[in-house]
Amino acid sequence: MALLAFQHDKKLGVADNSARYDLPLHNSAGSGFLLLLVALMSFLAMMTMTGAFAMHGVTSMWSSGLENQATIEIPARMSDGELRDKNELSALRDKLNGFLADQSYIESYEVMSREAVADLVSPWLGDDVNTAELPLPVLISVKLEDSSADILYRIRQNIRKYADDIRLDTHESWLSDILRLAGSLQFSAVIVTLIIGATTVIAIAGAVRSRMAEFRGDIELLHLMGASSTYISSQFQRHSVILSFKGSIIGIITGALALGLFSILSPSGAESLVPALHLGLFEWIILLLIPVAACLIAHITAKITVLRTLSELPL
Amino acid sequence: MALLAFQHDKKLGVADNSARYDLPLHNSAGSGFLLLLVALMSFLAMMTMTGAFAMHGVTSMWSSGLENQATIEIPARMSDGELRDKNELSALRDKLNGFLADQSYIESYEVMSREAVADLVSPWLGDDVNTAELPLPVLISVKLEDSSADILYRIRQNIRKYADDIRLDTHESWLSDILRLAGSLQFSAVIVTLIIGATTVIAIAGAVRSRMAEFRGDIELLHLMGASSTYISSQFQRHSVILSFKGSIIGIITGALALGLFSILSPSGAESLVPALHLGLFEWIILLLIPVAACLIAHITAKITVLRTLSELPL
Amino acid sequence: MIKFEHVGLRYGVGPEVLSDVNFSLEPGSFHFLNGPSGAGKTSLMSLMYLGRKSTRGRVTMFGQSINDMPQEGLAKLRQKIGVVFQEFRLLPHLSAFDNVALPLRIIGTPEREIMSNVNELLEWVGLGDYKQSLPLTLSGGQQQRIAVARAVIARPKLLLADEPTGNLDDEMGFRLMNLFEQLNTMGTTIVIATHSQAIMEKFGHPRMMLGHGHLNIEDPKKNWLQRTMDGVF
Amino acid sequence: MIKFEHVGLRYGVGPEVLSDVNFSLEPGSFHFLNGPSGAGKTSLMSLMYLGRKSTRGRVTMFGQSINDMPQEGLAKLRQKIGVVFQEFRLLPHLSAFDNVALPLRIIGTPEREIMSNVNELLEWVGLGDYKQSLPLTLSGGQQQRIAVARAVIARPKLLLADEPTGNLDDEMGFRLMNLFEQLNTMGTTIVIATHSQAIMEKFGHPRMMLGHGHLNIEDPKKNWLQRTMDGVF
Ligand SMILES: Nc1ncnc2c1ncn2[C@@H]1O[C@H](COP(=O)(O)OP(=O)(O)OP(=O)(O)O)[C@@H](O)[C@H]1O
Ligand SMILES: Nc1ncnc2c1ncn2[C@@H]1O[C@H](COP(=O)(O)OP(=O)(O)OP(=O)(O)O)[C@@H](O)[C@H]1O
Ligand SMILES: [Mg+2]
Ligand SMILES: [Mg+2]
Repeated sequence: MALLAFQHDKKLGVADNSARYDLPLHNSAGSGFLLLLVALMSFLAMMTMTGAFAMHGVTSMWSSGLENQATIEIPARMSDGELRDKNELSALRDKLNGFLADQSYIESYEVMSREAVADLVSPWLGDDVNTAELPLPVLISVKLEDSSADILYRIRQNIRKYADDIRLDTHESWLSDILRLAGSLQFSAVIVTLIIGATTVIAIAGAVRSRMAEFRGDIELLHLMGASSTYISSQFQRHSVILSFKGSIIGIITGALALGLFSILSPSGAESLVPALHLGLFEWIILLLIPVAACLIAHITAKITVLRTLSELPL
Repeated sequence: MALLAFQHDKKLGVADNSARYDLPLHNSAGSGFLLLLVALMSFLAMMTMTGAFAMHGVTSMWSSGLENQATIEIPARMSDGELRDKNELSALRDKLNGFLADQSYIESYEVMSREAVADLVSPWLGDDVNTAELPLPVLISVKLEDSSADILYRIRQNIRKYADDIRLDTHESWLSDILRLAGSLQFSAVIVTLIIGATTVIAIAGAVRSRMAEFRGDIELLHLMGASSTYISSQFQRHSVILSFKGSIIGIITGALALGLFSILSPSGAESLVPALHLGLFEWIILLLIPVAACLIAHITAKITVLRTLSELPL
Repeated sequence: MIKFEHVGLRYGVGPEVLSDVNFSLEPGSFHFLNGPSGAGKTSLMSLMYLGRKSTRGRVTMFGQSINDMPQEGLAKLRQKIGVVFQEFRLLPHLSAFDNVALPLRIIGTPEREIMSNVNELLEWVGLGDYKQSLPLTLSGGQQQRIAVARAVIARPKLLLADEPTGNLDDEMGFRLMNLFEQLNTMGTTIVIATHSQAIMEKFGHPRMMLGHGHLNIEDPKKNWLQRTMDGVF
Repeated sequence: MIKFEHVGLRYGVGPEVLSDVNFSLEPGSFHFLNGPSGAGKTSLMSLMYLGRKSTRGRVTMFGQSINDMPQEGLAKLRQKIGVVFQEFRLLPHLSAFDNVALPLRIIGTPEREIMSNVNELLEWVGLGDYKQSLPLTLSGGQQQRIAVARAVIARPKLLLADEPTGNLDDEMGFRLMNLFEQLNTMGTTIVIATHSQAIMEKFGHPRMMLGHGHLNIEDPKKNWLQRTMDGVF
């Protein structure tokens, strides 16, 4: 009876679901591919989401920053070609100042400094012109509560009282087109984000499922040995989740590096209409949810696959 | 000897590589997933490539269509507020006409009709104004050979000779920003296209490889039975290529439908800065090369995988 | 222990592989299952290890009817059954040790106990040097011994072995048969499918003969008279 | 036909499974290969069917040295060898018919000829009704018979069978052995690894005994005197 000395009365019961990893799935061949796929998908998801965020940033900057924006110009040269007197120029500026302060439909306005105006003008004159001696117009940038044709007409009427060559410059004609363009780009970005999101879900789920198919025999065997479905699926879930987590972390780290590189390379300065690629805390949190989503997808797919495999067994 | 009556002297030789499909791989479980993956990747590749094409269309339209564009305006009202005499207006127009005709740096110019000008103005006045009785400015749209500050300055000097309130309107200030924006969008589109292209290659190759892994045993066995490596790999190549072809065809058909839907939905009219999503023959040919590329990738991957599997065998 | 009443089995739309099988096995009994290749031995086994549902008739195991038992109940029953599959069915990713340890892990045995029991049994079947080997690097007979070890490690109430000595020489075959005999004396009910006349003759347990979908039990220990009497009453 | 000189084989960094194996087989000979489980029978077979390279020594097959032959040469030789693997190695995606037809397709036999030959052989091994079945839906013995049919269909010059009757009853086992005998009388050299004393005794061919990495050939047909004389000269 020496042989059977190892025996003792075991309590037959359900699996205790300990954290031990019965199946060293991580050694299996397809793992690398699954990892790569999840990484790629996370990367793409991150890229498109960032794109959508940036596009949102651009349009909101434009619509809030430019749509109700106008500029009042007191030309330095009068319509007869004579230079305006410096005193007259500041008198006009003060009058306008007073007028603008009174108008309820004007949110804010600011008289631009001589230097700012010189900066704006200099590109047209070449770098070697001494702007200090130039006759410069006075520019007042105005932010309106709303920019209906009505209000613009009213402002035009009023400023013409002070001098009839004072001009009000708005950006409507081209801005509406730009906003339309931005709108359709943003629309595309949302669509593409959705598509990539769907692709990511399908690809992760598909990869997990096709990996699981490899273990169909193992699942059947564990079932025949009396393992509960929780015992079986927990093995595979842990495996898939770890792989997907690794993959998506790799993906978003690569993504972050790519974004960094991109924002260094892309030609966007301070005065540009294109905002620098600056993501807020909220956006970063959303992006960091990508690995969480990947893990969740992997977890659910593994569970469903195992349960379906089990339900397909003859008993 | 009845049993061995079926025997006859066979010429032992190399496989004749007939078109028969020894291995009905298409029945195997992972096929659906591979198909789906290839379809998705083809779809994505098509989308980004279309995006890149469209972006290219926008910028080239802008740069060629607008960059060298200017407008000369003879205001209807003089700087003292008086209405300009109709005869004076047409006299001025004729003089400008004559001047513009002489200038070598002007590619073309066109005096806009009263109706065209009225159309442009009407949005500012509301629909109920009778434009027929309005004093309208004369607008001449000019296309320049090149729009350097030099030339613009020369034009300004000259037109001022006829009447000093005649204005030359260019689009530089905002156009440079727009072009910069478009440039960086185009840059992103190229980058994203490259990334998606790389993803597609990796994903198709990965999917084919992981499917091949399933047939490792079959490959070994065929090898042990004396099949040449060409015989073996041709089996798997055909399989992978057919699957990838199907997948990418599904992908680009879906893509074409999506593009159709998109161009119906997207708000781009005739006067918009955003061109309608119209792909030329060349672009379509490029897009139709996607399935060809997918097949090629699948073919090469299958071949490499089989050959590598064979080279890993002990003999 | 096991009771089959009018049991039939068919795969898909094929012909009936088993038709009207009737028998009952007492706890602690030991039977051989015999019949020509393709007769349905493995199929009958799969009904007994709860791997399939019969397409007709009633199967009773451990006193409980299988036909309408919920999954948890079935899992509990399966834990009391040890199976040696004809094609071994070892987990290719697991070492010999982990393969044998699996049934113990499923019922939640402490790791320390698993260590000593599995090691002892592997030594006994002559695989002490192969504990960490993967199944694919083992010879046919070594794999078969691991399959046998896995089936007996948790000391099942019922042991079903499908051709457990097909890849083994006679000496190792008899050694494993002795292991089964020992388990049997400790109360395990045993059914062994085998083609080996040598083994069936040497151990002389009653034989379940399968043929044309029907089952007859013959007991060589009963003499001619007894068998005739059985037929009469 | 086959000549092994000082052949050794080890897997990876493990111990030598075969060490200093020497023998030569004449064309048209028939040998049994015997030895305890794990002795290296399957490993020796794999050297003979050109599935592995020996780690030392020289292997000569069909009069050609294997050690430094290019791949195309090996493929040609492999086409002349029929193998029954211990674990069958049927292609799971192919029907019984297509599995058996595979060697003919590889050497480019016309489809019409394949039809008649494969059908005849399948009938003969008792699987006429299972031509379109996938291996997974067949019983152990049925799979084994397909493996045997596949090995002999192209009428190989050398037939290597690893435990070809392990899952079969004695009657079917003898039937297959008769098939091998017939092939042998038509010139095929045959080596069969088996554990079955019954078969070895019944057919009485010389035995290659494998143990501790060495090989000895015993011929029961030679009497004691002849064997002694062999030892002397
Ligand atoms: N999964 C399956 N699907 C369809 N038919 C099957 C399946 N499994 C077995 N069969 C068929 O059922 C019959 C009995 O098979 P079974 O494996 O039970 O025979 P067996 O008695 O174990 O034979 P052997 O001694 O050769 O192992 C065979 O004809 C086989 O083709
Ligand atoms: N692929 C492999 N990698 C490592 N070791 C191996 C491999 N294949 C076989 N072995 C080892 O080589 C030894 C001989 O194995 P082999 O399969 O040749 O034995 P056998 O004589 O065929 O036994 P059986 O009668 O059980 O089939 C065994 O100890 C086995 O563990
Ligand atoms: Mg069977
Ligand atoms: Mg062996």
